[in-house]
Amino acid sequence: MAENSEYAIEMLGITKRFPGIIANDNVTIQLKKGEIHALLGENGAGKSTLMSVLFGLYQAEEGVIKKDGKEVQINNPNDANDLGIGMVHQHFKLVQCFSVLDNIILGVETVKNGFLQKDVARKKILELSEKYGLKVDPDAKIEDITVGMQQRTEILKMLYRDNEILIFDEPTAVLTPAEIDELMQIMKNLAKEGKSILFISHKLAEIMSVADRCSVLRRGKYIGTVNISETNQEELSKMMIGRDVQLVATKEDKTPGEVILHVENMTVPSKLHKNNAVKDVSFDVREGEIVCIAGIDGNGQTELVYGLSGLENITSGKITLSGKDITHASIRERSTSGMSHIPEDRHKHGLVLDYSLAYNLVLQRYFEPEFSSKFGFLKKNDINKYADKLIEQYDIRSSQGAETVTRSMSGGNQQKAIIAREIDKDPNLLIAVQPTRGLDVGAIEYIHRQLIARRDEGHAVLLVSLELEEVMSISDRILVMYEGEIVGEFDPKKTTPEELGLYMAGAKRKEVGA
Amino acid sequence: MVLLLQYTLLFASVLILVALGGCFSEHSGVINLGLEGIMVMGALGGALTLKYIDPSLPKIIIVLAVLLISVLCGAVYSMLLAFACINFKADQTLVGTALNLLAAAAATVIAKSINIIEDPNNVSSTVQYVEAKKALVVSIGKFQFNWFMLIAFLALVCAYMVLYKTRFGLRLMACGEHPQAADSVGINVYTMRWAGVLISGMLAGVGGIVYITAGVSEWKFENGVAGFGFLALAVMIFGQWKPVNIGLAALLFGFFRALSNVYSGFDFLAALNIPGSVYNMMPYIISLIVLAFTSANSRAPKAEGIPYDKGSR
Amino acid sequence: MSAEIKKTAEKESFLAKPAVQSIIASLLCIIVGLLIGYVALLFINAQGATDAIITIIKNYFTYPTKAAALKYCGNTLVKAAPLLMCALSIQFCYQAGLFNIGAAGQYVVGAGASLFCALKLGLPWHACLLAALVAGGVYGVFVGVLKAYLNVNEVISGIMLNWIGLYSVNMMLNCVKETASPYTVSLEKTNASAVLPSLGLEKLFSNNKYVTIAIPLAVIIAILLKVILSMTVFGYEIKATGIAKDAAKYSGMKEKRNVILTLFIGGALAGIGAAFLFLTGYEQWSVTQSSVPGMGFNGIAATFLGGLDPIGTIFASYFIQHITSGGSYLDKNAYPSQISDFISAIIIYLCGFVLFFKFFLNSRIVNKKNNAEGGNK
Amino acid sequence: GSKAPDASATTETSSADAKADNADASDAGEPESDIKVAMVTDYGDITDQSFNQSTYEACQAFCDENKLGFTYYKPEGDSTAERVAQIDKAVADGYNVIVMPGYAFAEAIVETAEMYPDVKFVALDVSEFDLEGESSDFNSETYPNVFSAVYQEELPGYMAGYAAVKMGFTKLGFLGGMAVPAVIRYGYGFVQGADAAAKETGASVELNYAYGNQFYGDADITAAMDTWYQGGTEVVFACGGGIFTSAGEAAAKANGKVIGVDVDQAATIDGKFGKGMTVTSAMKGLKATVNTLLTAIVGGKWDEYAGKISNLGLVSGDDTSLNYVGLPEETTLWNDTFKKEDYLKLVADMANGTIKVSNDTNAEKPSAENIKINYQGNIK
Ligand SMILES: Nc1ncnc2c1ncn2[C@@H]1O[C@H](COP(=O)(O)OP(=O)(O)OP(=O)(O)O)[C@@H](O)[C@H]1O
Ligand SMILES: Nc1ncnc2c1ncn2[C@@H]1O[C@H](COP(=O)(O)OP(=O)(O)OP(=O)(O)O)[C@@H](O)[C@H]1O
Ligand SMILES: [Mg+2]
Ligand SMILES: [Mg+2]
Repeated sequence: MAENSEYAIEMLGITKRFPGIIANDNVTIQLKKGEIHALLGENGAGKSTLMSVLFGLYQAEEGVIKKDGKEVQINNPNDANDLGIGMVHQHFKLVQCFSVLDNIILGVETVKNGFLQKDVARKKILELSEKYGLKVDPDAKIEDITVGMQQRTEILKMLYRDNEILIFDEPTAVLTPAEIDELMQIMKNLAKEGKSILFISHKLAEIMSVADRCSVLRRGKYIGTVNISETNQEELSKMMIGRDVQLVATKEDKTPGEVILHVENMTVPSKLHKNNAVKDVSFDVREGEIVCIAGIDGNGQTELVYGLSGLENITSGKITLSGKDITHASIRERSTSGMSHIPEDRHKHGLVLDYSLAYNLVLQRYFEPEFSSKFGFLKKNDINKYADKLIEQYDIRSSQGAETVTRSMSGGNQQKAIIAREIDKDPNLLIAVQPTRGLDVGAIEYIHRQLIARRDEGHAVLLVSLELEEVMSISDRILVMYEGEIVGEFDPKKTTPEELGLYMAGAKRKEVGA
Repeated sequence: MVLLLQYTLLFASVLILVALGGCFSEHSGVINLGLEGIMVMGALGGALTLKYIDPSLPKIIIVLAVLLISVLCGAVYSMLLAFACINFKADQTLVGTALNLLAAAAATVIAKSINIIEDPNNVSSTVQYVEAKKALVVSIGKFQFNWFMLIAFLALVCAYMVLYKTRFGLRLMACGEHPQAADSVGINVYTMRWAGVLISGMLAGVGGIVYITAGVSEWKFENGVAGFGFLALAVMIFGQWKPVNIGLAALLFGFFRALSNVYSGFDFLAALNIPGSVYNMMPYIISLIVLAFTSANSRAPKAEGIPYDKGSR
Repeated sequence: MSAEIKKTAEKESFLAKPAVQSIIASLLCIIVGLLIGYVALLFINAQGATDAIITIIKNYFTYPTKAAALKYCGNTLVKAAPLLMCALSIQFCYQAGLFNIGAAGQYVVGAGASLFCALKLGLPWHACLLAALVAGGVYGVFVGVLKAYLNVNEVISGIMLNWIGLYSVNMMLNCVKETASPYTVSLEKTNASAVLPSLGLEKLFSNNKYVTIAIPLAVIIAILLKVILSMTVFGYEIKATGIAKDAAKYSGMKEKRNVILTLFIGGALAGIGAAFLFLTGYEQWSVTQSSVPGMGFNGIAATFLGGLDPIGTIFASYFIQHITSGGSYLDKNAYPSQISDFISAIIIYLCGFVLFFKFFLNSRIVNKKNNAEGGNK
Repeated sequence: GSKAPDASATTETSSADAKADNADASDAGEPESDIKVAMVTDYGDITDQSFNQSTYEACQAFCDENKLGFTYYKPEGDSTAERVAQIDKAVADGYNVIVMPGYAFAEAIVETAEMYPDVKFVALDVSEFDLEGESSDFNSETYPNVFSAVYQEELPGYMAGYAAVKMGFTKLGFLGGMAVPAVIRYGYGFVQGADAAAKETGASVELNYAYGNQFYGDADITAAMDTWYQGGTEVVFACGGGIFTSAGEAAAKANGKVIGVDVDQAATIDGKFGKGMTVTSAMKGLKATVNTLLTAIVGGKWDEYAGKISNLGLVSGDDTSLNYVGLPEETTLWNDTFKKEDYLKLVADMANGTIKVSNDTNAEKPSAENIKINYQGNIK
């Protein structure tokens, strides 16, 4: 009696517990055939967990999953695969040293006499890539290609397996605006082909533009499902957070003061290629302004920040911080001279993941007399007290307070911890690199407010962001980077995203006097 | 000259086999520090086979029997590693070290017990196999060809093919690089790691018997395999976890090892009057220097040493 | 809440302490290891097995007189001290994310330096100790520099340097060996001032002349390391560098310097370990040894049995030495002397399961707690 | 295999010191059960195919025959402290005769002999200089309960070297185990013998000289031996435990010859590598000594040995069966240029002092006048 059910997938009453937390509490979502169904929720709301249950990575304690109206058991990714379910994970599951092709065929290889038949696979991949407009080089190594291309690889992985149900867990968090547009188009194409898509994103605009329906989770609980055509961003964010959220940051006008950061003809070599990643760049950041470096990922922003923070040596140029030449200063010196740095990669640089939250909160200050005695002993009590203060002040949520191992905290809260640490140092210059990446709107709102507060207190903020919306809403001045150079300087009030986009893509440039 | 070649190939064969063993294990994500111990166990199995087999059997049968039993012993012993490290997420360095200590002790205890059973007055841990051992070598002129040289070469070719050309190899390496990714495409990481460790056991087991039969016709198991397992590990890292490079590294290392033993046959070397100790140190010093220049971009399998936990991401 | 529930709750929280769990786990390893050893003994010779296992456990208590027992208790301690130092060396580096298999070689050069200073240069014990410290440390620095600046895997360079160290020390000590034997000349006779002082400690051990301040010093060093690792800025940095090199760099720690410094300290610990043995006169160096002394490798075992904790390692080192010494009193006609090595190897193997055991214990506790809470609701 | 070369000599042998008394063991006053013999090994095990093993086998055979309690102890490691520990343990376990093979026991004797005046210590290879240092004034009162036998290994070494060159070999090799005193003495004797013979025959003789640095063979040492044999070496004196395996292995490939050590190894070596490989063996009478001493102890004649250190070598120039060192008369491959008679004459000359052999153990790296020595140090 498997009369054609309206739903491709139904997850009914799913409950999934982790030690100390109910990640999904009786959640129900139903995915119609051929629809794009968005899943929305704060960080840690349980979206990834729910999808992992669907994909067979976790087993739910309670609840049933139905495919085409029939109850199914999904005990592992193989089962999911057999049912035609594919997933693009939040953190890509790609083998870095394999080629695109190897990654795509992994697990479903064609073999003849025990040997891989890569040519057959290559043909199929090129066909798929043609059909859906997913441009990839099958023989490039993952470690050498852009994040966008990696994502296309992930999508091809699903298509290669002829999956009918596609799960995208925060696919846009790591993409450039252009790539996002591209992805949106691809998703629409896929839906048109009859595939059913589950789509997780924190970006309401995206959801509004591609999704047909949206289900909302809050703290593990199912809140409801709405038709996108019948709702708006404000309503969605209210459903998700439980209160009104200010989606666009507001700030008072302010006249910039003294120069805090002065960069002159800075050049930074690249680790990836022979050319310099940053070429002869000069600019200033003043008291009471937020300067934003905009640009498409991979145009030297990362290296620019490495050069400023001392993670990378610069080959030429001069950096001055509050009048002090720090061109050759060590990382520690820069930090103690009043520079704070919210790093791009919070897991690699920002945190010692196996340390407690308290220890991480003093990562930049543990050596100060406040936290260690003359004889080199840590003042544990003071550290804990300080941590408790920051936790309270910045609302960092974790299961065991200051004692929590940071690895077990949610990404949003990890980010909050870093921000708390860096801001509480009271720096003259705060360098924030993509501080809101992957965070929910509530958290973004919070972080934006913090950045603006720094500015309002008369300090300098250098923000590096890939998101035009963010750039436009909080910066006082925008510098666009393209291929290692600053190709334009803008006042956000006097420009449009379209104009910025042209500069970011390298189609236009104007000379900038530093 | 012939001798230098012969012993270079002989030592290289041992190193190739064992290093390839390490290579399979590490590509699956398990660091196998217990190679030394596995060698001892493989050697014990092979030595006992040689001891008890009828030396008048056709040579090929003897060679195959020895090969089979060493493979088996190595594989069985490596299960201890697989079991602890894969299923119970034990620390791989620790278990590897324990296996080395255990093998040295166990092999001696076993060899002694067997000897005592045969002859209560024979309390030695020596296993003798003079007659049967002759089956392992063929003299080609002055050059003594050892069948295991061929086996090592074949192992090298196979390892290359398996790792780079087959489904198994692709999946194995995925488990050592990114087990979560492998898991998410339905590959059973535990099974693949077991396979990797078992293969490493097989190869190291053969390496063990090759080592102890390389020069003599009896072996005293108290002496273990004198650090060869660790050398093989060095060769593996030196060879950047790639079969072809491992082959070359093993040859280089084997060459210096052989040279330190046969240098007196070269008049110009003998004339230099360099102390023997210097020759003995040579292989280590040379590889250290080479490593210093080549390691900058060295990359171990990313996930090696980290127990795979389905839950973590 | 009834008193009973409270009591079980207390018990659980006691069991939930990591230190308690480590101890229970280590004890479990020991018990299971001894059991397996017993089974092996039964296999080899069923009659004497019980006696044999008791002999191993009794070690010096097998001597009939208290005086002799004390004396040989001293011997066990004398050997446990260097073992502890090697274990600490490996552990310290392990905390910093480095597997210092080179401890064996650092031990060797420590022995070489201390004996050379004592026998050839006639220096007093403190100078010899210092020489061992520096030699071991510098030898560790080789590994560190190769690692920090040239990305050479520390396991490999460690193994290579072990051998290089062995041959070099053999050559170096050739000048202070006895004319008619491969041993270095007697420390006591050649340079009594180089023998570590005992401060009267030997009186506690039936005048065992090998009992010196090395033993208490080793324990003190262990405690010191515990303090350094868990309570100081330096420990904080070292561990951060070990767990997250990039984060350490980001926070301004000098991660290269830390790697090198860690290996210096690790090497120094192993070097001192050697001095702790050779400067008692307990052992003479044999310049013809062709394999690296096992002390450094055994340290790996002791560290893990000690739950990667300096204090635990004190007990673990003692225990391993205890059963090793005990094994030498086995009836050699019935059992191969390697059986005690066999038992310690089994115990070390079982240490691998400690993590799982702790996990098991924890999940039991959590389950119980959940059940209890569920019941209360 | 004829493991006990001078077994014939053994049972009835009386050492130089014991010559006067040839009393039978059976009329001993004490009951047999009072005597319990313990052997303590040095750094090797009783399986070293050398010192420890020969001693062990001799003790065990004797004790079995005479129904004496016997066991052996193996120290935990290679140190005086650990050897003392086992001696203490043996005494504590009620053993009153301690047999200790190896010069390494000197210190241990110094530490324990006085402590246990009622225990009889039988040491092998421990010289007075080992005990007392260079300026020894050793006398029978120094250690009244210790007897030590030191062998003049240089003598059989000399005989072997002399024989080899006389037999016509011109390219020799000496492969020592480790450079320990006994091995060094063998080697130095070997060089002197070859040197003397070369002087007589006028042949130009070359001698490769190296230590394996271990008492067992392996691929490395076989490789070195292959180099020797294939480089023209005709005969190698494999001097140390099981190291002959490497020499034999290499010799077999090149039709080379081997000289055995300690006991008549002809059967062992030939059995493994083919008939006629073993030219001769440089032997010393370990078993004889053990038997003599234990017989004396059982027979209540300990006093004749107590407190003494005997230099065991040649006793008689005529009756070789009385000697503690020599070449095997049965299995040596005598030929026209070196007949058994020549050997007997050599022994006589050595016994009467016509031929003097130096036992300088400092000569780890020996030199000679008439032959060319290629010293190669340690192979490993
Ligand atoms: N393996 C795990 N063990 C324990 N707790 C977990 C585990 N995985 C997830 N959690 C917890 O479950 C909750 C939900 O996590 P989930 O990953 O589903 O959140 P999310 O909605 O995807 O968040 P984000 O927007 O940050 O991706 C979190 O509180 C998290 O701490
Ligand atoms: N082993 C674990 N134990 C407890 N919680 C875990 C564990 N692994 C993951 N989590 C939790 O699962 C949640 C989701 O993890 P995920 O890696 O998806 O991070 P995230 O919150 O989405 O971060 P990001 O924003 O960087 O993507 C996090 O809240 C994290 O705390
Ligand atoms: Mg998520
Ligand atoms: Mg996220």
